[in-house]
Amino acid sequence: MDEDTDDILNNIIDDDDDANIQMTPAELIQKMEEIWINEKFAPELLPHEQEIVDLVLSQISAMEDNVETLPSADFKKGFYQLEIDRIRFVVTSYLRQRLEKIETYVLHVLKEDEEREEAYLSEAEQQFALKYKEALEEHFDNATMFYPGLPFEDWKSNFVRPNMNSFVFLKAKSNVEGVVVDRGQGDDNEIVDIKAGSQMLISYKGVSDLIKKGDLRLI
Amino acid sequence: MFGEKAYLLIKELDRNRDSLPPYNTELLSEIHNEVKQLVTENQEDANVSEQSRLVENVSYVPTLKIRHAAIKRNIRCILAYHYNRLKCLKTIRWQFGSILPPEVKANLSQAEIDFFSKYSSSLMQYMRGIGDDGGVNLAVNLKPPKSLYIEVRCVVDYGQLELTDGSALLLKKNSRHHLPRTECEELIRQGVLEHVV
Amino acid sequence: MPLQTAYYPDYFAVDDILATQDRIPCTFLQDAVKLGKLNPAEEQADLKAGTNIELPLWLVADITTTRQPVVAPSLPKMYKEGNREILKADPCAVDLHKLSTHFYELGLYVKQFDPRESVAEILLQTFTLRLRFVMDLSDNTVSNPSVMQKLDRLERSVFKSGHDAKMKLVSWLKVSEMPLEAASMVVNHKKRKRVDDDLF
Amino acid sequence: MDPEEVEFLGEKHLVSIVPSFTSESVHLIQGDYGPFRAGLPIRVPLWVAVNLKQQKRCRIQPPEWMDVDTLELIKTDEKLSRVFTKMPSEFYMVEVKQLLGCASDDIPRADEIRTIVKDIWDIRMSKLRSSIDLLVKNHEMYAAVDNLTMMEINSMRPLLPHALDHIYRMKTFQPNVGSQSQTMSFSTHSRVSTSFQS
Repeated sequence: MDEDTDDILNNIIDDDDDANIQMTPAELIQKMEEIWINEKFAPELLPHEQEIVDLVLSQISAMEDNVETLPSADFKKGFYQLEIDRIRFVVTSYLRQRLEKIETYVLHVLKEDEEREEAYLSEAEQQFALKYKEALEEHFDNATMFYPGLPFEDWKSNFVRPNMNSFVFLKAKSNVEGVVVDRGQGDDNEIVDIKAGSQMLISYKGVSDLIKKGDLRLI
Repeated sequence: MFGEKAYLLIKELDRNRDSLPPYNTELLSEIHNEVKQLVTENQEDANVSEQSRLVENVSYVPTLKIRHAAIKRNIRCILAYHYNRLKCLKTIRWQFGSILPPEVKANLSQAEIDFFSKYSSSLMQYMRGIGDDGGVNLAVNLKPPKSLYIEVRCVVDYGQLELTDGSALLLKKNSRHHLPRTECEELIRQGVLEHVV
Repeated sequence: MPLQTAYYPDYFAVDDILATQDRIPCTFLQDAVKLGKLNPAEEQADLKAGTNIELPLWLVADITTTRQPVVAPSLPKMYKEGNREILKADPCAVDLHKLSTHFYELGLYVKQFDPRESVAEILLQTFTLRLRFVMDLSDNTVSNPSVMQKLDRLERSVFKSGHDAKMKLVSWLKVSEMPLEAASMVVNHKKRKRVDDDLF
Repeated sequence: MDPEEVEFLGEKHLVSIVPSFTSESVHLIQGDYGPFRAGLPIRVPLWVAVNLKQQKRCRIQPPEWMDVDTLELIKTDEKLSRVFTKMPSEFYMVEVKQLLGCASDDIPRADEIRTIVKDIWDIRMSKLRSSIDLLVKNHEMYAAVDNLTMMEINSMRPLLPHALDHIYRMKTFQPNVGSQSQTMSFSTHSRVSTSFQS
């Protein structure tokens, strides 16, 4: 009995951690838009949001089923369809953006994920990345086959990386203190506080964790 | 100077940033020959180097270093050539779909054709796996939608187009149609239809 | 869809390969046996220590940073005192492209050959003082090719990013709905095909 | 980001319409709107409003600020202020473009509104370019951009962040071939000589 109660409590706490369980559809779409914009402007690949994407897609499916039952004369039907298209645009744009980063930074992304506890790639993305890497390596092997044993591994040690110092625009969702700004002159760093609601142009490196945590969002 | 041919290869890339000229087999094989020669010479001199250093006090090290730098440079150019062509090839996959237009195909090496089909199939597999509902086509919905229907003009004699509702219409050159946006987005991108605003 | 990143060269970067092809004056510190052919001025079997010669940056960079450098590079003339004074006086008037197609990129590489660090300073100063000029240029809807010519490659990329954004905004303001367009590749491809047709 | 993507985000903004029809609510994923009563004002997302207007099913009620006198005041404030003033709407450009585009018959003095808003935009853009110039000349490595709207930020993208990226890179650049590759070039070098001796 006690154990059962514990389990139930644990489940509830788990659900609490997983914020999207309590989301209304409107909040879900809002969240989807936020991760889309963040992914668009972050130089690196952000942690995947598979659950959000799946939830949004199932909302769309449910809506599509609903729409089919409506008579075509109903003027509301057009709005339902257009909203579906609008949301679909956000989801596809988000996933395209991620694929683009995965392809560009493939070695980097796979290596980082190996060394990290939490995977940034979804399972499907990881499969895609591995296949892409394999195809790329094969192509390069083929291009250097004219002389086996050449030192052509330079590209693997100098693999393409995102520029983490890229400048980004952001908006603070809550008060944030002590963001380190690297002035590019050795130890001469500056510390900045950002008030909730204010907007900044700043180097991504110092704020990447806060964006992943959700204290800041890119704009 | 070493690496001049490789430089020509990169200049060719630079001139054709958004297109794929014929795979330059000829120039590549000249670069291959330069690399082979550099490697052979370094092999020979590396063997001499050990002995002559003791006997004649002649060092081959600077020569070896220079040739080695040249080998690395040539390889960098060869790989950059292949890499940047692949980037173009991927764009073609997104824009034309999974079937290579014959004019494009004629300009590719066999390895590039192989890469294209591998890329294409892993992309398809990825897209089919999105969501629980048979997948999502990521090659459409490229722009924010404004309305369900759009006005299009047909640019070429395309022939019959079947719509998802089962109806069909004939796309003749210069004919105008009022169509669901989702049904003609790909045809617009392929240059068959033109969006009239 | 392509990622919009500022120039941040990687191993495959065409621009970096082009920039590192630029030649730098060097003096050989050691004999390079059998490599006399690198010096077109003299036809000898070996390249002797003390020879002055211009070598591409990719080679110089690779053979000067080892423990026993093979050559000693010197600063290309556009980064020397005389030009520095001109650049300081009126940076916007200078035809940077004429000085070097890769003024900034090359400068970043050669600044290590400059013990007084004035190259680093002049790069930063020139870029920041000319930015307003580049920015205003990119804000014009009609571009002036003769002024454009004065920009080096990096500035041209900045100009282009600004100009593209401006043109997008202008066309957005003009029309009620942005038309869906044929893919860039398709258009290129058709153009070329048409040219080919004309030939026959 | 393309201007039409900023527009897309702005289209979620609510505006008032006066429907000319009566209907039960529309249950969108992003929220319920309605029920609609002919003649009774109601707030709906901009994209819904524009579509209804195009179908001639409603009249648009312009937002309060979309009025010549109010905008003149905003323009004067903007001219006098050294910093950017707060705009009445985060998406003022989008709203002006879309509402004047489809409903100039519902909005008094539409042409004048268009001109003043264009003036405000121009004043702010020229201010923005001067601030960028100053920011860059002072070698600042961050900037507060409060009160700039998304369309304004976007019009300086990617030029401004890219320019700062270049500056940062110029400050910190260590040639790839420097100390880091010293060991590397030795190791590859030895690889060549050893593998080639066999």
